[in-house]
Amino acid sequence: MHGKILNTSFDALVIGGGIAGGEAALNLVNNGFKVLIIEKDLSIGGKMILLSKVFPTLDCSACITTPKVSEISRHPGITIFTGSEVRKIIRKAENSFEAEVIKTPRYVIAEDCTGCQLCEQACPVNVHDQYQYNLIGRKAAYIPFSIASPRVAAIDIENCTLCGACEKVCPTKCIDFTQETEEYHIKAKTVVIATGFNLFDPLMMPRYGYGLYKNIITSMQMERQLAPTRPFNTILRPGDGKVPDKIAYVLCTGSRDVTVGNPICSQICCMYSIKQAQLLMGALPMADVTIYYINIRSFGKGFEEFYDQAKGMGVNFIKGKIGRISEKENGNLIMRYEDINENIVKEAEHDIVVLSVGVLPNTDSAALFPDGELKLDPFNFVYQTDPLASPAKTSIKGVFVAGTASGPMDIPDSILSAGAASSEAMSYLIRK
Amino acid sequence: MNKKIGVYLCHCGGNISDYVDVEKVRKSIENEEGVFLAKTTMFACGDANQKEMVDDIKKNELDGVVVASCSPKLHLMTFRAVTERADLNKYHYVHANIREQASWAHSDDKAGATEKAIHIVKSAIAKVRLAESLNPFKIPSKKAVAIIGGGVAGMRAAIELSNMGCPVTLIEREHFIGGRVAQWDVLFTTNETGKELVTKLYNDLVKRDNITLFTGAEVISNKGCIGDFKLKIKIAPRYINEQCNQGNLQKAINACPVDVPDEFNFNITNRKAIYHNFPSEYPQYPVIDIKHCTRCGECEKICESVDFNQKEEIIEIQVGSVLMATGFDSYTPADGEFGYNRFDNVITLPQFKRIIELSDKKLIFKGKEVKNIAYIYCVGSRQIEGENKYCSRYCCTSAIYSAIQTKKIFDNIYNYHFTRGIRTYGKQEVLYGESLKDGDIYLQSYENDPPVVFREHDKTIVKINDILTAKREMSVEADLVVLVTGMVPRADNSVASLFKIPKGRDKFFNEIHMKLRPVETVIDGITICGACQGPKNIMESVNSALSAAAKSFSYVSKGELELEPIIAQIDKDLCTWCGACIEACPFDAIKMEKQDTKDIAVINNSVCKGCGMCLPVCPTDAINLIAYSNSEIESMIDALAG
Amino acid sequence: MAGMNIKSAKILVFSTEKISDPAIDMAGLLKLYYPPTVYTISIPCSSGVKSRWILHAFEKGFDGVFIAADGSDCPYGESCTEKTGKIVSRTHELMKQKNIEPARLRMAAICSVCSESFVKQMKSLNEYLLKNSII
Amino acid sequence: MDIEKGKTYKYLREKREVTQAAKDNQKQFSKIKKSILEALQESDLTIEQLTQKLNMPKHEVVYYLMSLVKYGFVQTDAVDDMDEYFSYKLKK
Repeated sequence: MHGKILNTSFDALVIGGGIAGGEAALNLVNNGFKVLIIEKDLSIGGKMILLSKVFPTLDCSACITTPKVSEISRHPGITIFTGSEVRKIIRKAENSFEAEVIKTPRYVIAEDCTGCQLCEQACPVNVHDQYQYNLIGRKAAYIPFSIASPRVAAIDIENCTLCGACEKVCPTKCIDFTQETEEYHIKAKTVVIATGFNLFDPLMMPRYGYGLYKNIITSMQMERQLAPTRPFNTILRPGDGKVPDKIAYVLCTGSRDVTVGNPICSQICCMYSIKQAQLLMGALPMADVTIYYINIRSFGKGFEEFYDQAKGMGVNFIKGKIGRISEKENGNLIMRYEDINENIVKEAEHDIVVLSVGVLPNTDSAALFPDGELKLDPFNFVYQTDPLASPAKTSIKGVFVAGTASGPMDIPDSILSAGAASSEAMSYLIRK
Repeated sequence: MNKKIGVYLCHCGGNISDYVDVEKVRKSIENEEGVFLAKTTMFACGDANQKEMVDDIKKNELDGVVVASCSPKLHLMTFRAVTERADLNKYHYVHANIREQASWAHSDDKAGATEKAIHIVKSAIAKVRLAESLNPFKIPSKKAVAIIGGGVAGMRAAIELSNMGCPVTLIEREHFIGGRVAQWDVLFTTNETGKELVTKLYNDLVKRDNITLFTGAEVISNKGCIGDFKLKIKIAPRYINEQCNQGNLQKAINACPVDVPDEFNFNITNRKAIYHNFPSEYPQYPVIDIKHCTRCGECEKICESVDFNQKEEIIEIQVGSVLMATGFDSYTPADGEFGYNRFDNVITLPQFKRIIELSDKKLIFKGKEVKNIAYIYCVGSRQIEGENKYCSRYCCTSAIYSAIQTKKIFDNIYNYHFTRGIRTYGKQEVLYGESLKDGDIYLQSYENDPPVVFREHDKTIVKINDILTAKREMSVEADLVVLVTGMVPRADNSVASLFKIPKGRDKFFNEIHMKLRPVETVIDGITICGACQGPKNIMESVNSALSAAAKSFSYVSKGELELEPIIAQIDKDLCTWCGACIEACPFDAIKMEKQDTKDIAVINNSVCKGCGMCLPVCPTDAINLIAYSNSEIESMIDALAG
Repeated sequence: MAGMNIKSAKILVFSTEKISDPAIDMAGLLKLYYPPTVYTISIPCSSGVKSRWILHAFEKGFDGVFIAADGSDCPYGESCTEKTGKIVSRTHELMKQKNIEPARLRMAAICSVCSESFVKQMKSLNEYLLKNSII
Repeated sequence: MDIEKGKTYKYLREKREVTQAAKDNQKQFSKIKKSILEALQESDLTIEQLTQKLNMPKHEVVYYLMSLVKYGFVQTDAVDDMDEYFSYKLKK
């Protein structure tokens, strides 16, 4: 392993290149501060860049994210490390943090790659495409997705057979298997944690049968099916390629549920499900969409109106708790649920069931600092020490939190939270 | 004139191409005069396409660029930046909006939408053919920000701007600072009281010499624009000297014979004409409510600090940016709405919160001990009949938290919640769980069948058809009915009209774009935050306040701003000097000047705002607006008509 | 134009960048449909529209012209409503001289959220133009 | 060490063992790809028909077939009368 000391020291180290980290970085750099973004993934833009359209305005997510992402990646005051992780950060003194960063090899010289995709065509390996949430495959030599930034190939070394086919076709000879993991030592004056969230894994709820029944998908899988860079080019059941007709949503999958260890509400699932329902009615005019809910939480600006709009379009809302889901021979799913309005147990048949999975903390952030320095709240999100007066403050002076690292929230709230974090970071830097 | 124009037509990931036949548009315009290349792209704003545009412009030496995509409000700046990166003056870029004004507006008529898109792109090409290089003006920007509203959001933004080294004028309409939060007792999540939070912020605020605070102050006029707003502020007198002796003042308050409803306690108690809301309130000396003062002179006799000679003051300030944090009003139920103003034990949630704070040991209302409390949710929000369709976001949590507090403080309390579905989003959910565990009863009404409050003998009954028990009709006899009222926009929002801040469908202030530019308004230099923009809890308000502070700071931090060089120009030969343009100009940007043999009108470039009001009044058509000249507009009309 | 199925009148809208454009954009966002033969030219302020532009539009074959005025929301001052009104009355005179039916030029204040009112105006002008067989 | 550009995979081969799972996965994909393309060579097929022909679970057919659509080998053809199932054909 190479240990590189990156001599330039930065004003701010932003951990996470999603929409919150990006927004914080832009605010900082536009006021003259030098920023380093560390992104675990191969491209920046986080989960937002993978979404279809966003509630309640229904503008396309990529159209909002991509210009921000390209502004971030182009700005001379921002340095970005993708495919990199912070191993640890030590607070040395006021205005002085030292971080160890591990950069895993991409096996591609990023500056030389033109994104021509010839390597992708040549690669004989096919593995599940994580950016399409496993609905289809991708190659071991691949560009993450068409609007990725940087739009540069990478080699998935775990699945690569080292056949050399990609290297042979690469016109710029930018594939380089001699790359090794690099370690950087970085200095920064302040840190912004924007490590985002994880999605609940419905395999934890066997009674729903996710994984077992192929026509049960997660909301993120449906999101991909609705996005412009979608896997099937239309909406299909992954179990047999049928165009679905009767679509069901199960809200609160993995949220408000102590049995899976997550008692809190995820704040976004009601709205993204209502949004998907509206998009589905647009894409499949004959489809019949039912949302099974406990409470509809359309609380933000324009949300209640958006919910009303969905009802007006004919989306069915059933106040009901799902007991279990079973599969018929034709791949259809039988939902057994307690209809709360009528207080009886009912059954309903659907073609496809979408589990509206909740928001879980990304626990990576706790490990960034030496033992216990960065405090977490009871739900394992980053603890806000002064949530009412200074929501971005954490238990470490000079370290601020932005976006869903501190709790579930939607995109506007993430952006405002990032604004707050960058604002506090700027004050911290200016005041000394 | 023979321009080499590049045209990029965006699919917008289906937003456009689902309704507009983008390829057909491309074919229809590729042979237009001057068009050198015409391409379609999935995302024009994407990084890859931007790179390609830069390469295209450089390689082919393009000197005109059109992107047909979404509204220029979103991406005009993005693509101007692209041309600049390719060393092409950004005014050689013209934006064509074929999403909001074609694909989306006419998704019911694909052929019509496509036809319209073709015309829109052609007119953009017509305009770019005539485009000329321009350089932006630089104007000085006063490094100072005015914050309107001294609630938690305004105070917090002031502190942050002060931290960044930016002078702040904080203007509060009331005589005391702290806004709504000062009225609340214990707050959810931190268990500090509203007073403590406000005190904490105030103590920090007054330490700083770059913050000027005015209370009892209102902005009465606004002239100027971004970089240089000139505000007139009217400051009402307190009629009490600042160096007052607290001891005698309290006696003076006691001596005041006036008795008026106390708004701070939402009129559940009365106060004197000389008053403060609570003893430690800021500023820490009382005020005389001159509207209700009878000038009896009792207070003056007791206290030398009372001074009826104080006069209203008007001062002027100059700032580069204005941050609006004017907050909300609590919804006031209509007479008879769930028994409000009909039955004396029906009150609002804010009144209830004041009662809890003012009660001691026993919860007493109008002389009677309260045991059964019925909470009716969504009063003034999510209205079935009324105008307020929105959810007020904070009230479920606030009501449940108050209910829990009530049980903690007083004995024998039974809480009945008449809800329309509880919305304790996020971590607030644990509170709902706690309340259920506490034994609170939750009932839920059907969407169009709200609960009913009525009197039977001397008892107040709340009745509901309850979803949760499958349509069972349930009744509760309540000692107190608490209407969980939502947030509404300020009734008196005269300050907003001074600044022309646009409002949304919900009548709250509207941001430019909820996700891209969440604290900016269409009026340059004016930012918004807190609940004046829509219902928010304290944390959310403060997050937006800090974001707005950063944004306002960015307008003033560099001391100068770049302005668009779009100004009026006068054709000397055509001008015969009549003075009509001077009269039309709202900014005094035009002067008469002697030149050679005749008098002509001359534009002062740094004062002209480019509105174009002088254009149509000129009898000899001697005035043109840069980038909107006769030839440009008329060639666009030709293209649209074709 | 015989044989062509004309469904809607060709209308030119002078809109303004800060006030009426957002409303027209929002009409699209909310899918409040209006005739696709409505075209906009966006300028800074509705008080800056020249009569010659309007006449030019009629000459070139537009059936109607609509000024989406800033009204009292104008960022350049309160005189806007009155000034835009004067433009319209002046232009009406010129139209009469040229034998163009003055009712083909209309104006209304369209605030930045007046999407519905914009669409109503477009539908009503379109109906008027079709009914009075201007086209 | 001197490593020839364009042949750096040889360098890594010496340093790194390719897992059996990765090798198996590649072989399996090649086999399935071949069989799907051969089946479509004869005629356009629906997923149902492909499933019977290849004796593979339906969801795997969807996964592999749609991957081949992405890679440009196969294209989506007409949908049936019920608007439910598409048929698929080779891309020319």
